[in-house]
Amino acid sequence: MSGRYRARIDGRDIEPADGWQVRILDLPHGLISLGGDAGSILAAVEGSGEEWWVTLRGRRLRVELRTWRERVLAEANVAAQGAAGPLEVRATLPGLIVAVQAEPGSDVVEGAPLVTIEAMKMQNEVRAPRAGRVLEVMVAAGATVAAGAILLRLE
Amino acid sequence: MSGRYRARIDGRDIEPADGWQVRILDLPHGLISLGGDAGSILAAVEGSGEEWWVTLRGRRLRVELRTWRERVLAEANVAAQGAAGPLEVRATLPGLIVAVQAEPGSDVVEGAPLVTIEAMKMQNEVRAPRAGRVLEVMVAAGATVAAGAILLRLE
Amino acid sequence: MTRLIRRLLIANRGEIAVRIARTCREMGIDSVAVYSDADADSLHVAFADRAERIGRPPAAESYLDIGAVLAAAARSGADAIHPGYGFLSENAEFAAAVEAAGLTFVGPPPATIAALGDKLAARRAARAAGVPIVPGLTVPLDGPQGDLDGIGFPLMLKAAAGGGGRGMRRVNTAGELAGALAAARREAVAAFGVSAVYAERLIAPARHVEVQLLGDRRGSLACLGERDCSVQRRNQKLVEETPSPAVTPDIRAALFESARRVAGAVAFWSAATVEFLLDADGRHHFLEMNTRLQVEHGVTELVTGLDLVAWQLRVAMGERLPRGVVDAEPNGHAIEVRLYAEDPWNDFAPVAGRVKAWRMAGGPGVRVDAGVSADTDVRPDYDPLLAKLMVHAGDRAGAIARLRRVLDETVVGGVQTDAGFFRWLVDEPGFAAGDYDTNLIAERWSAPPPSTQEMALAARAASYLRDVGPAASARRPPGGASGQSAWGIAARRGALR
Amino acid sequence: MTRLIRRLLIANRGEIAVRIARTCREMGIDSVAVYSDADADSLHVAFADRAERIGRPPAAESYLDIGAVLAAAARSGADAIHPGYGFLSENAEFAAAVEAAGLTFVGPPPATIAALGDKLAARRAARAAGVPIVPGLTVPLDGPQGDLDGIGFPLMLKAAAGGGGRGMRRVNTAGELAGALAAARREAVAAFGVSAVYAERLIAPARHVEVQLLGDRRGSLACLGERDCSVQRRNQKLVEETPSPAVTPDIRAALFESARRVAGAVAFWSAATVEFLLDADGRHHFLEMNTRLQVEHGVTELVTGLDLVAWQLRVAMGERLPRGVVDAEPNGHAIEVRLYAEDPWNDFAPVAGRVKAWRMAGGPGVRVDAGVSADTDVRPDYDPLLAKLMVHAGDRAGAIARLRRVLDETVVGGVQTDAGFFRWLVDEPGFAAGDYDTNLIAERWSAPPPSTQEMALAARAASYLRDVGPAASARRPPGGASGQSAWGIAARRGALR
Repeated sequence: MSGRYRARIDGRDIEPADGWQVRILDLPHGLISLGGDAGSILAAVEGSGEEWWVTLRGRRLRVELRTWRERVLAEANVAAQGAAGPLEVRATLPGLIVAVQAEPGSDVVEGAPLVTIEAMKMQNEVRAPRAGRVLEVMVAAGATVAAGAILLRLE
Repeated sequence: MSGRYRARIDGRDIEPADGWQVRILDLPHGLISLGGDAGSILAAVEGSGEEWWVTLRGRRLRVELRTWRERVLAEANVAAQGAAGPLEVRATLPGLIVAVQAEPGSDVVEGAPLVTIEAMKMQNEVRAPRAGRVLEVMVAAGATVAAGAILLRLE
Repeated sequence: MTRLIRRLLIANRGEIAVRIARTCREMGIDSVAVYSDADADSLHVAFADRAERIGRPPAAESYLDIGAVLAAAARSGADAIHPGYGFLSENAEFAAAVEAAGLTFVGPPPATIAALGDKLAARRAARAAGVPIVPGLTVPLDGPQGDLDGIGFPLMLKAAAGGGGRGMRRVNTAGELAGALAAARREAVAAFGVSAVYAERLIAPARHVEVQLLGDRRGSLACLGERDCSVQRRNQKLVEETPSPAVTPDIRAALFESARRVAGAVAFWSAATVEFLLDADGRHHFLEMNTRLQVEHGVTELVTGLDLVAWQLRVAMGERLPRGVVDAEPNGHAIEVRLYAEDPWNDFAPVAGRVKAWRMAGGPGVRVDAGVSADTDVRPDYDPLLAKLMVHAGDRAGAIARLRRVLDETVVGGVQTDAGFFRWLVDEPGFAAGDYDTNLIAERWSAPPPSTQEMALAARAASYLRDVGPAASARRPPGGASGQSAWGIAARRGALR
Repeated sequence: MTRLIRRLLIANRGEIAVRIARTCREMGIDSVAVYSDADADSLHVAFADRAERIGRPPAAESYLDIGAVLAAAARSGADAIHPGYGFLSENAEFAAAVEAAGLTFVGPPPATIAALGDKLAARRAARAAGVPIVPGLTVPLDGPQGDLDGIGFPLMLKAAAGGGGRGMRRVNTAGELAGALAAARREAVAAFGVSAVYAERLIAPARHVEVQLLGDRRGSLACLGERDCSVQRRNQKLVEETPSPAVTPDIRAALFESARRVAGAVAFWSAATVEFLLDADGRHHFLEMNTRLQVEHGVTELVTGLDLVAWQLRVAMGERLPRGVVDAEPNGHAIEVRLYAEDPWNDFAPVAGRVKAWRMAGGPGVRVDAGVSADTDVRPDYDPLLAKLMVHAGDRAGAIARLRRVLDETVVGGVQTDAGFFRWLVDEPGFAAGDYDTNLIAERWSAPPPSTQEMALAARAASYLRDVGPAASARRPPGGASGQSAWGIAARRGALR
C-alpha cells in the first residue's frame, strides 16, 4: 500500500523499506516496532496527511508523504506563486528576546548572529541561514516570542 | 459536576469523594491521579455510559454511574420484566470444559462444583452460587467456551 | 570445547523471552523470537532481532511443538536455543533433539533433565546422595488402595512429571483420596501427558526455600544464595525473596551442602534450582531440582550483580566460571512479586482481557521485567504473568518499604491483577516480621472488601471521567511546536482543566 | 539534636522532585509538591502526597520565589524543605529563611552555602587549605582591561555566583575578550542576578571529575567515590560515570584528600560534591564545591547501594552516619545519560513541544528517573531534562553494552532528544576505550546525516501509519472480557493486521 506515496526526507526522495514489518505497540502515542532481515527497531511516529515525524535510534526525522494527487497540487501551487520571496527567519523555540544584533538595511554574512533568545534558561543565538540584507526586524529586546514567530526578513 | 450521577459499587450507593482533585496523566489509557487531604493515589479508569471500572491500590472496582434519567429508565425496565427467572451460571473466563459434575434435575447445595474449566493451564471449578435444582446443562466435556457463555441454569 | 553462539532462538514468550533478548543484545548475539498466531504483535516479538511463526495459539500447537521450534531454528539460522522456563524447558526429548540438530541447548545435558524431570527418580537420587527428602513414596501410587507407606493424613499428591503446582492436591482424609487422585491425574495428564502420581507427607507449617546453582562444563559449581518462595496460592509462587528471613547461617550451610550433593549426583552445568521445604524446626527436606532458569532468578541477580542468563550462555559456549562468580557474595535484600492477571478477591482465579493503563515503577532499587504493555491482550491460552516487580535495598525492612512504594506507583488498568494482594501483604505484620509460611494466604488473606474511602474515590474518578471524557475526545490537541497526533485522539490534559 | 521530619516540602519540579518524593514514601514521610501554573498536572505533583501552587510559570515568580515557597510550607504544615538541585538549592538566603521559619533545611548550613556559593571565595578557601586550584583570578575581573594575572589565552570566563555552565565563556584571543565578557555578564545577571565574572586558565585537554561527599552534624565524612562528567556541551554535563576511567588508585587518593580538605575548611553536613579538572598529567585542580544533591547522584547510588536522599534526610534529622556508610565500598560500574529535549543535530539547542510516545527501558541493571511521561508538555520555562537513564554492571564494558541496549529500548516521540547522540556515543571508539575529555563533543561529534536505511525505515513507518491510522481511529475496540475504552479511541492492534 505504501507504494501510493512518494516519501521525501531532507529534500531527498526516499524508497520505503517495504520488506520491513510494522507492529503497532501503542497506537494513541504512535509507538511501533519495525522488523526486517537486518534486525528490529522500536520507533515513534506522529503526523497526519503529508507531514510525518518518525523517531528512530533517537533521531526525529521529518517525512513528507505525498500521493500523486498531492504532488500535482503542490507543484501547481509553487508555479502559481512564482519565485521564492524574501527569507523569513523564525524563532525555533519560544522565549524571551534578550538582544537584537541585526539592524534593518544592514548586510549580514551567513552565520552572523541576528537575535539572542533566552529559553530554558539558556541564551541561544539565532544566526543568519545565508548571507543577505536585513529587510525588516519584527522583534525588540524584552519581547516574548512564540515558536515559529517571524523574527526578521532577509532579502 | 459529578453530583449529577448516583454511583453504585458492590450494590451500595456511594457518595463520590468530591474534595479530591483528578489529574489525567494518560487519557487514551485512562491513567489518572487523585489528590486530596489524605494523600495522593494513582489510578486507572475505563468505561463509558453507566458502566465504569476503576483500579485503585491494585483493586479493580466496578462503578455503576446513573443519571436521574438513567435510573428512571432502569427501574421501568425491571418493573416490566417482573420477578427474576432461573439463575444462569456463566463462564467467567474462556477455556476448555474438562468435566461436568452437574446433572440436569439434580439438587445442588451452595458451593457445589458444577463444571471444571481449564484455562491458563489451570483447572478451575465453577461452583453453585446458591442452592437450587439444575434445570439445564448447556456444555459438555471437551467443549470450548467463551467468557460469559451460559454453562447451565439453576432453578 | 568452544561452541560460539551467534544467533540464539528463544523458545518462549512473554517476559522471559524479553528478558533473554535483552541479554542477547548486550552480548552482541542475534536473538530470534518465536510466536504463535496469538502473539504476532507481542512485546517479545518486537524486542528480538528477528521472529519466526511457529503455529496456532494452543501451546501444544506452537510453543510445545518440538518440530515447529526446530524448524524455526533452522529457518532463522540460529545456532543455539534457550528454552526459558515452562514449555519445553525441562523436556529432555527437546534438549536431545536440539543437540541432535547440531545446535547448542542452553541448559543442562539432556540426560540430567530426564533424570531430574522424573520427580520420583530425583527423590531416589537425592536419598542415595544422603540428602533428606520429604517422607513419602519413591514409586508411583497405584490407586486409592495403593501403599501409602505410613505417610498419614493430611498428605500431598504430586504428579511424577510435575512442576509449577500442576497435578498437585492436598488430601486431608482417607475419604478424599479417591476424588483427589482422579483430579490430580486429570491435571497431570493435561499438563504433562503422564498420569503417574505419588504421595508425600504434608509438612506444615513449612517454608519453601530453594538454592540457586550455576555450574560450568568443567565441574565448577556456584551456590548463589537461597530464595524464600513461601508466599503461594495453588502451590504456585507469588512472592520470592533473598535471603530467606528463616535461614540462619547454619541452615544456609546445610542447604548449600544438600544442593551440592543433589547436583553432584548427576552431570550438571548451566543454571538450576534445588527446592526444599524447611520445617518449623529448621530442618530441610528435598522437594525437587529444576534444571532451568526460574521465574524468580532476578532477585538473585539483584543481590549478586550477576546476569544469570549471560552466564548460562557463556557456560553453554564452553566458558568456565571465574572465581568472582563462584565466590560471589550477595549484597542487601531483594524481593520479587509476580504481577499476574488474576483476582485475589475471587480465589486468585486467572482473568483474561485487555491491559489498558500500564504504568510501571522507576527510581532507585527497582527492576521491572515485563512481557506486556498498554493495549496488550491477556489471552486464556497462556500463563497470565504480566510482569515481575523486583526491589533491592540494603536490608529487608528497606526492601519492604521500597516494595510498598513501587506498588503505589504501579497501575494496571483493564484487567484485575494481584497487585491489590501485594499492597495488603506489605502491611501484613507477619510478613513484615518475616514470620510466614506456605499457608500465609490460606490463613491470613481474607479478601477484605474495599474501604469506604476507596469506593468514594472510585466513584469520584468515574464521575469525573464520564463528564470530561467525551468532551476530551471530541477536541483536537492544540498542537505543540511541531508534529500532530496521527489520529487526533490524544486529547490532552490541558483541555480538561 | 533530633529534629523529626514528618512532612517534607520539595522545593523543586521534574524528575528530582519525583525522586525525592519516592524516598519520602519509603521513609514514611509525607511529601508536599509545589507547582507553578505550568506544572499543575505534572508528574511530580501526582507523585507527592499533597501539592501547593506557588505562582506563575516563570521561575522567578514560582520556584525561585522564596516567599511563595515558605508560604506553601506553612500552609501545608511541612516541617522541612528539600531544595533538590538548581532553583534555590544553593541560595544561602533561602536556607537561612527556612531555618528562621523554624523548619529544617535539608542541606548544609546556610553559612557554608554562602561561603562556597561565591566561587571566588571558594577558590581562596581551597587554596588556603592547600588544595590545588585552577590557575587564575581569585577576585572579580574589572573589565576587558582588568588584571588577567598572566593567565594567557585561551582562558575561561566564569560567573562568580555561577554553576550549571551559565555565565561561562571560552575566550580564545584578547580580541574576543570584550564581547565574551559582555555576554558572560548578561547571562550571569539573568541566571544569578549578579554580574561579577572572573577568569581561569583553560586547562585542555581536561577531564571533569568530582567527588561525592556525605557528612553528618558530628563531623563524620564519607567520600563515596568519584564521577567522571567529561562529556559536556555548553559546559554542561550530559554523561556521568563512576568510577572514572582516568582515575588510578593514586589519583583517587589525592582527589579524596583534596575533597576532604575543602569540606574541612567549612562547617559541613548533608550531601555535596567537590569538582575538579584532571589534566593530561593526572594532576587535579579544584573547580568548585556544590553544596547540594547533584543531578548525577544516582550513579553513586547504584555502585554503593545507598540512597543519598534518605541519608540527607537522616542527617538533617540529626542521625549519625554509621560505619557502613562511611566505609561504603563501590561495586561495579555505573553510567548515566541525561535525556534532554534538545537537538544534537542543531548544536544541542533545547526544544519545546509535547512528548507523545514515551517508552523507557527495563530489565536487569537499569534505573530510570523520569519527570515526564506520554502527553507531557515540555515548556520553554524550565530546564528540558526529561529523564536520567542509568545502567549498572560488573565492569565498564558491561555497562556500555547495557547502555546500548537501554538506548535501543528507549523511545521518545513528539520532541527531539539527545538519545541519538548517546546512541552514537556508545559506539564511539574513544568513549568505549575510556579515552575522552571535555572536548569530546566539539572534536568528535559531527552530527552525521541519517543513513539510507534509517530514512527508508522512516518512510516505511510513516506510509504504513498513514494507511492504517484513520481506519484504526474510526473503529471501536472489540472489547475484552469487560471494560470498554472510555472514549472509543484506543484503536487496537488486532484490527490493523
